[in-house]
Amino acid sequence: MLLVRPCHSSDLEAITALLERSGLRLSTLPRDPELLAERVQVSLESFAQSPSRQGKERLLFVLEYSPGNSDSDRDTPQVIGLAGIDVCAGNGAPFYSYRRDELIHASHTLNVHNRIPVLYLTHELTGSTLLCSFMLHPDWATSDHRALLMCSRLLFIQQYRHRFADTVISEIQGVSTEDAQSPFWDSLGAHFFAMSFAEADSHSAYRSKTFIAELMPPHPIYVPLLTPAAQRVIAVAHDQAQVNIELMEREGFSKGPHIDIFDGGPTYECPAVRLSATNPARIKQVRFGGHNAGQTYLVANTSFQEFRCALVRFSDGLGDVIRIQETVAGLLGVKDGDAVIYVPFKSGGR
Amino acid sequence: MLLVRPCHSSDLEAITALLERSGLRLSTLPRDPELLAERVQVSLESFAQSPSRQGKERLLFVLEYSPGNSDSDRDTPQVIGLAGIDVCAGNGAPFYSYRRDELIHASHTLNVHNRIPVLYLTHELTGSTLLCSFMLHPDWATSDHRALLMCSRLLFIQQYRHRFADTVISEIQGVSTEDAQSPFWDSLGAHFFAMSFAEADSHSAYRSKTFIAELMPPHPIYVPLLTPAAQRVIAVAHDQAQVNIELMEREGFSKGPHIDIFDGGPTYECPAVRLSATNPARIKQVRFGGHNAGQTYLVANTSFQEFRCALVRFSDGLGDVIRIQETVAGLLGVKDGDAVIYVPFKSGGR
Amino acid sequence: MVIIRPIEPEDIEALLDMASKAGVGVTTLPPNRALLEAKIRVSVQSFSQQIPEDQAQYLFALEDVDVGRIIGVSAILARVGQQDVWYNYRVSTTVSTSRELDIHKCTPTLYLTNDMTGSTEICTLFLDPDYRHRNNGQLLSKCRFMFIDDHSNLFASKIFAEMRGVSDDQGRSPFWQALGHHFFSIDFSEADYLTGIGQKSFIAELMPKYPIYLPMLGAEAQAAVGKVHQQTRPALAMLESEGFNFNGLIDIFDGGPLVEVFVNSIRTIRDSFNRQAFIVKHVDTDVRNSAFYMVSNRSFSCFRVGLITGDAIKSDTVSLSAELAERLRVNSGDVVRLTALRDPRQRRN
Amino acid sequence: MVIIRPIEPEDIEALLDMASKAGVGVTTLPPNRALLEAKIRVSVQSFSQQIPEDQAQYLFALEDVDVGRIIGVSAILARVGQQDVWYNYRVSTTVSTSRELDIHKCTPTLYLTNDMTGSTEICTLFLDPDYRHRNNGQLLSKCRFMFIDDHSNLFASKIFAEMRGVSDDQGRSPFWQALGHHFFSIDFSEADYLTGIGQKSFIAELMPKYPIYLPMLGAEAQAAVGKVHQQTRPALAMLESEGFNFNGLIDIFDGGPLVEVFVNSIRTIRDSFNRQAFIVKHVDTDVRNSAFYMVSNRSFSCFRVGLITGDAIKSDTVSLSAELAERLRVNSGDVVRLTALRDPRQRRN
Repeated sequence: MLLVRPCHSSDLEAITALLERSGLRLSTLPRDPELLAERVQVSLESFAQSPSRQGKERLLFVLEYSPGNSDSDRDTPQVIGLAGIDVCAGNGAPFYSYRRDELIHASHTLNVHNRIPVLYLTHELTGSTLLCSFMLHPDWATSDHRALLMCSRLLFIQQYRHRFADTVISEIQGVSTEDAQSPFWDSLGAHFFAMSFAEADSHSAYRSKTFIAELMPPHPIYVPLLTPAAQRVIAVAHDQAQVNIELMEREGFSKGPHIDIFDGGPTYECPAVRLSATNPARIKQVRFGGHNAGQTYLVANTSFQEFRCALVRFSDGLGDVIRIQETVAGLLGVKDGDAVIYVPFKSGGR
Repeated sequence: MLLVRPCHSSDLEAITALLERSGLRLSTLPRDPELLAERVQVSLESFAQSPSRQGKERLLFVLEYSPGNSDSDRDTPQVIGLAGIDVCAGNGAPFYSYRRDELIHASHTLNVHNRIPVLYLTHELTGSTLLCSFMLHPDWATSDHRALLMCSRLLFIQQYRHRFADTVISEIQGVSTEDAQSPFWDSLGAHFFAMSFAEADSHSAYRSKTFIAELMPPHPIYVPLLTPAAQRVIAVAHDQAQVNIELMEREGFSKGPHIDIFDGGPTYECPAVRLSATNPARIKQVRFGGHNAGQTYLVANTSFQEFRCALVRFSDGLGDVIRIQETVAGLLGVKDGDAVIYVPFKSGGR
Repeated sequence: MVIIRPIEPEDIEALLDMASKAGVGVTTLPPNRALLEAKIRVSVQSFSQQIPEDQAQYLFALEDVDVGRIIGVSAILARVGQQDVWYNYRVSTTVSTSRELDIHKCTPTLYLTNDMTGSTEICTLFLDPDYRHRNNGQLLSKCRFMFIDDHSNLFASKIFAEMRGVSDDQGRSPFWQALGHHFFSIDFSEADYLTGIGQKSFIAELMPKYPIYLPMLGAEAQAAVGKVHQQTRPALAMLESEGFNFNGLIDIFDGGPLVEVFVNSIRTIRDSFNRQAFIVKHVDTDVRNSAFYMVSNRSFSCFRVGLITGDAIKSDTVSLSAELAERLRVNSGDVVRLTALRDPRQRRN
Repeated sequence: MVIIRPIEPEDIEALLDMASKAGVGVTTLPPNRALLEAKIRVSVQSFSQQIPEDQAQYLFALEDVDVGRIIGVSAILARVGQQDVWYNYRVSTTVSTSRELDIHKCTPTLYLTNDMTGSTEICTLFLDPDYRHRNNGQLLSKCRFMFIDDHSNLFASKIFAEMRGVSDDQGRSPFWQALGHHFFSIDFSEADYLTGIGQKSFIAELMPKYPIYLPMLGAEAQAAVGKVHQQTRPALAMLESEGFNFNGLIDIFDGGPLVEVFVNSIRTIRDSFNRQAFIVKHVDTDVRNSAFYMVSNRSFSCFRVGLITGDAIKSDTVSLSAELAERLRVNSGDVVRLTALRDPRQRRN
């Protein structure tokens, strides 16, 4: 049985193991155990709606596999995935991106008409809701698991729409070479940060972002002055990220004008209202019973702090009630008569 | 009877008369007779799809009132309105706007967190399809006439979708004082153009836009450095433009991030695909007949060059045919058996 | 007799005394014992080369040797902007022309720069009000150029000084009101104070980075750009006579001018010459008919400068009284450097 | 004997001759009769004050009076950027620091400026290769400073010269390749030519307006910034000895340096003095033991400069041979201006 739920302190070890297995760039997730523990603590406070976290909520969800009855060999649940939501991108500090724009340089006399792409440093996305820290254990990276982890986050946002920003964004890893070098960084950031891409990336995960304000060049960048290699990767996603992009596009996301200031990777955006338009959720009362058969739905309870979301099969009718087996309901923390929220589940990715 | 059709050379006098009655700022329409004649010529060539106009098509429509049979006193049709479409904003040259953005200036030490609005000079809207030159004779400025003139343009774009850009924009007149001064201009453009707002505005109508490239300050503008009066009118529409805005919003337009570089007026935008989503057109075959009764539709023929559009009442059924009286069909230039395109008509504005 | 020498730790009481006389407005000499002690410490380390050359700050004291007490100070910062960031606005010109419209318009434009980074600043000139005779201020200021040229490897080729900008009786700066005010959410005196004590990171965080078109700041702020406070005019005139020029750089807070000069164009340096010291019991001098000359011992750690009159200067030698020679730590036959205290050239017609 | 005088319409053939010897690279003296005639016409009008002062362009000819033919020219543009727009890049410094990460980084940054607008340019120095003796080039160049100071109301307080930047044998400029190339869609020589003939509006239309971070242009272009072409080094050295300094402004196309000076710091002007002319039949002179001096008649429309040796200079007068006096249009008793052709100061140790 698979379950998405808020991250607990006890998950720390499992997350550390996950991070070690992951090759993906996760600038929002430090590998340092102490900082990671702090990060989990922030998530706990955020789910508990601690007033001190107001406007800086950073939620972390885990995807947990529990063997269930049918598999008595392995009886402890195992964390196989992680996903985060920063309620306000920047978490109270400026959130940096480059915005792609074009200027036209035209001369009648010389019969020249050049469209010159330009990158503007902007804080425009500050305060948007940011999807982040997405990670699946390589051994469990199936399309079902991916879709479950991704869509449960979106269902959560749909359910608590008023707690999130009007725009939901996700930064996609940009192109890097085999030896983990970023052509975009080498042509731009490297000149100003006096460090490698990997270093900058890890600083950005470990430390406050003040160093970006201090070191990032404020003036617009003319794209033709970047190296050809850097120009080629602007707003281009890393191959490994394609499968997530397809999933997000299905849910209503599209590539926006912003790119990552470090590696030039694209940002995908979605107006929060479009989430429910694309995949509208229904809310009904649960009655114990049913046969765990029918269509597969992504079902969540209606608790913010004790959020649980799982894949459940049932037959949805015209009435106000759906029937779910008691064991499954227990997993979701739902009692007979409680409400649940659900959307039809489509597997996704490769 | 009211008819929207392409502007002819013979309309020149009527348009001149119209312009004299109009108090609105129409930077795309010069009052100089020679330049106006040239402008009409450009429209004729644009409707004729002259290759020399490729990418610089500027279409002008007139709204014509013909007394018809019931009113024999006044037998010549009268031009009571005008509306234009620039297929590619800028018409081959850069199209200037300011884009509103924000930068965050924050200091932990001083406990300061300022969101500083900034205006970036941009050519981003260059090549969009621009609605322009909208004008109604004050004596005929009813909500029906307004909606007819506005929506027939949009129906035309919907019909020839592939000939227009993906985004349709409209610049709305900004706030000016009673003596035709613009607070935004006085605080910004006036410093660089060494002329009054009215002069700059008329240059922009009469001449090539080269002078803007030459005189407009290229660097971003910090909004807090503008006068309070100028800050207050950023992206605020002139009172007189409210009624048009309401009409456009109904058709799918919304206020975008761009403003006019001279008076700070807002730009309204609409993805072209949304036009058909908001008000989808149907195409059916015409049969002469019917009783000029039923719902009111905006009906147009299917000719690009000889476009005609009028309000017609008929009863639309499930079949592929609609019945229209022969006199009305004649006005639209439609023969029995020809196709027409139509959308339900809603009166609009005040 | 007055003598220029490096400041010493024992000078702290006299310095504190002077600082309390300085009053507000002279932010570089706050009457704060800990701060002044720190300044003296850095200077002592600089003269004994115990800190990196580019962080050196030299403090020169003017001593009235008759009463054995310092009556003025002046300073050189070897290289600014090495530990922190040194900001100025550059007043640049943006020209826009349109032949079609027959327009040719110059718009002064402010660019935030760090262009003085690595240059040498002269600063902190203060003279006890009781000693404001004609020569003391000149000597305090110009002795620094004697030092700079004899140890030019320690300094930049560009020397500059920042001049206090325009403000009213309440300390309100029209330039600050029109610009900084909108971005800093603090007032001018606080910003000035924070900068004075070296806390400057808030500038990077809050200062607008894009160029500012000056006309947008209004007439009053524009009028203050590159202008000095009334009390600063004499200091400006003196530096101008030495070859310093306003070259477009201003203070980011109050818009006051920065004046700069290449070291080889400084009048004191250009016109200086060397002579062998010839020590005599007593030098007869007619002060009314002879101009004053600075005489330096060319030393680094024991740097001394005194004043003599021109009639003591011969073609190869200069006569120094035994008392002055002792104060200068000069022996007979040593080479000393001389420069007229004031530019002897008359303005040509 | 050589004499500096304003150019005259009759000089056109000699000028064309010289221009054809100049070859490529000297874009200010193209072998084009119409263009050169126009240049002479503007100069004649300038010397007779028939055009507005701020549009004046003065062309000085060096005449070998023995053969009655001009052998070199040099020019002054009274005020640049009055009709068109005068562009430079300013090499500015952007400093970014992060205490947290212990980073202190200086990034040279290019700002497009029109800061020289209204300043006075010296340009178009050309000397016939057959006359490249030691003094002729010096005289052609420095006579202009004599003119500027005696008619200083016609000129700006800042004087500058643009120096040819680095390019290879094929005329390829690394700076252009890294910057202009991306924006102009034409090649360097064409851009240079268009600018030379005064067609500069394409710069406003195509030039990038935002600051350029220099490291993004690559090492070769960076190395060329503020550097002169090898052939231009002697000219640069001469201007530097007069007090000109590179102060951060470069050519927008090839990155060559602009050197500037405030008029009161120019060596020729600073060290000049006046004497009454005393006309003698013949001046005996020992060229080997005496330095050369420029002598100017201080006239505007009949401006003349000649060379004499220093032994002719007395405390109040200067002896001029009758021939020279005639060439200078000077009568006995007239006041003339003198300056050493070269700076007599030795570099101090």
